[in-house]
Amino acid sequence: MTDHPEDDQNKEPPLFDAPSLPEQERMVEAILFASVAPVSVAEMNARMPHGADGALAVVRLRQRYEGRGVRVVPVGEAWAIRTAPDLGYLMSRESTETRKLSRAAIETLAIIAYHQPCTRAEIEEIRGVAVGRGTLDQLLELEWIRVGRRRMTPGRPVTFVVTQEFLDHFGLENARDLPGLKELRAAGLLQSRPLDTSSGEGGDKEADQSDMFKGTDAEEDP
Amino acid sequence: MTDHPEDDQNKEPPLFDAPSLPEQERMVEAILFASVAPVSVAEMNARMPHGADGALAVVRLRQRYEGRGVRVVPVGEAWAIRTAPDLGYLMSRESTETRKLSRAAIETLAIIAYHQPCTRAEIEEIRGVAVGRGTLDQLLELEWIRVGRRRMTPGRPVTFVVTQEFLDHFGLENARDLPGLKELRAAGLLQSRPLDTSSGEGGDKEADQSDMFKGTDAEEDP
Amino acid sequence: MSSRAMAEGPTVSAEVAQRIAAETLIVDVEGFEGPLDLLLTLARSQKVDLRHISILALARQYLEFVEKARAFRIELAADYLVMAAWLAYLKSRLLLPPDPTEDGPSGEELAAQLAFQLERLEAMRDVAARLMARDQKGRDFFVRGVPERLERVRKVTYTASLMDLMQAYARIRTRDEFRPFVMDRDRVMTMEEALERMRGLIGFAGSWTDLASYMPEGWDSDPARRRSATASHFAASLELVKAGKILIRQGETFAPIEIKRRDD
Repeated sequence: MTDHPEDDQNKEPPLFDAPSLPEQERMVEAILFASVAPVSVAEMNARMPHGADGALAVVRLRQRYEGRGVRVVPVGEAWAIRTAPDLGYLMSRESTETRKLSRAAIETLAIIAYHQPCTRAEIEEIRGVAVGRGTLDQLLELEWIRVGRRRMTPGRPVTFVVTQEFLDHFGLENARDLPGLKELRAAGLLQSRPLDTSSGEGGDKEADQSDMFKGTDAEEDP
Repeated sequence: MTDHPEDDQNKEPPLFDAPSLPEQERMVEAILFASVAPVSVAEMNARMPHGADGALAVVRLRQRYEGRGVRVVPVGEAWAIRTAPDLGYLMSRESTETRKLSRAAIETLAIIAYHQPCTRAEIEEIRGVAVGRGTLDQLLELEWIRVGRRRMTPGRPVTFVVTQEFLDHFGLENARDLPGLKELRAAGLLQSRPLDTSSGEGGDKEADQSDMFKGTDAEEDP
Repeated sequence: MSSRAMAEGPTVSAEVAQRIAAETLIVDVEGFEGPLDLLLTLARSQKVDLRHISILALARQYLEFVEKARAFRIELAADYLVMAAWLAYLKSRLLLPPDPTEDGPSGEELAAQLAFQLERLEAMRDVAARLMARDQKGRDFFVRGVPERLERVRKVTYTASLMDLMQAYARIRTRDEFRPFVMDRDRVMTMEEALERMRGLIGFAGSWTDLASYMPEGWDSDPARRRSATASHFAASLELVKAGKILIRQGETFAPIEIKRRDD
């Protein structure tokens, strides 16, 4: 028996002689690697050439793998190769996916941006539908809105305001930079006007909007 | 070679520093052991902590496994662990019964491998007989060939190229390692025409030969 | 030039060997993968390097083979016959002095091309065999028996552009301007409201009274409100008539509608 497992002349042991121990270690290594289930020592011996000692070889192999990325571990009466427990995190891969904000979320965000500070009830009144808790949570999580002061009205509802993060993301210096309805219309974003005969009121409406809700919330103004 | 590569002062690297090289080697070891398909360096890097260099770690790992029962082998742009071929006899119960390929399929595969990218008409010209659809289907199903770019010639025929699975199956590092490729090229046998021995343009031949069929397909070259 | 020299003299024994070979070939003509395959097999019987093969002799071998196949009444596929015709032509080109008026490749060039094709086919067969003799995955070397599943952890980040934001706001405000389907509560009086009012007032209507006088205060100046109130009070009156509480009458078209308590 030799101490040089890699020496080629030892790979061809004389007929009927047991392979060298390093060679047996190689064999067990290959068997454990390729096997779909843990392998018992009996099975190793059955598969290796006559005279090989699987029990000894697998213990040596186990020592060789100590501290490595994979380990030779006993599983009941059998043996298997397993990933080192501290490297389990390598078996998952994070992928980030960028999705467009949902319609509900972007509308809610737009209302807060244009009307801040703004309570949930006010958002619902403007959107005409209930605002799901998830929608606000999502915007809070994105750090595009935050909770502002409570409104001094019955129930003291919380208000929402947009954040610096929001301004950075949308490239705005402050929320007042957002174009008003007139500008939106001029930009073609409000093309579909209804056939409203009372169009004379349009001008007033826009003026109202910029101040909407402000009356109840004077303390927010600087 | 130490059995405890991670036992050094680098075990607790500062935050955001790349892991030590021995630690990276362990990581690549775990990743390759866990995968049946070859893993690209890009994939390794994506899964390892920021700053890790999979390309370097895998080369070190390959050296570590030299002469062992399993080997770290390059497969195209990727890496895989495979059992040493001399131990194949131990794995009889793991071996999968491969469908016997027809002579036509084997020849067609060889022609695609040595002439890729290669059209069906070119395969037929070399074999002097029509290529049955089933032959190509069988090779496509085995994932040994795939459809490459269309040739920019009349009819824009599809070309076939060999795959990573082909390289993996036949233990080839890349398509340039095909047995006898150099000799065939030197003998002018990868061209569509015999070498013009009377013209004495010996110097140009080598350049011409690597371009079998390519003359009509300049845009295939990167 | 060597091909023509070699064409003259295959030895007798070689010729006999060829014949024997050809006869055994006929038996399994089905086994050939086309005429080029057959030619390659015949060429091998010349027992020379393919580079030095006699194309003339090969053409003769092939034509003999085709003749024999016919004699044995073996059906040959069309491409075998096409090849035979081409080889007969090639043979004549090789044997006759070149015709200077004829264009295209010379007989020698055609022969060289054929020899090249045979050599290339043989080369491909050779490397195909070498390829298949390599260690193969799943037969000689093996992959990991228990691969670990790679978990894909998907992290989602959301994004929106300023344009999205403005469009969303515009959408909400535009929706506001489309009010026709929304009931404007402060301009509408429902029949239930009118009925409620009239039930309380009807007790005082002992004589015929104009329905218009029942209009609530403040609902007569705004035309929209007046229309709504008139309609709801008229509908409420009809309900009360139906219930037998009041009488209703109108002198002529567009005359005032009058109501009176019904005293039974």
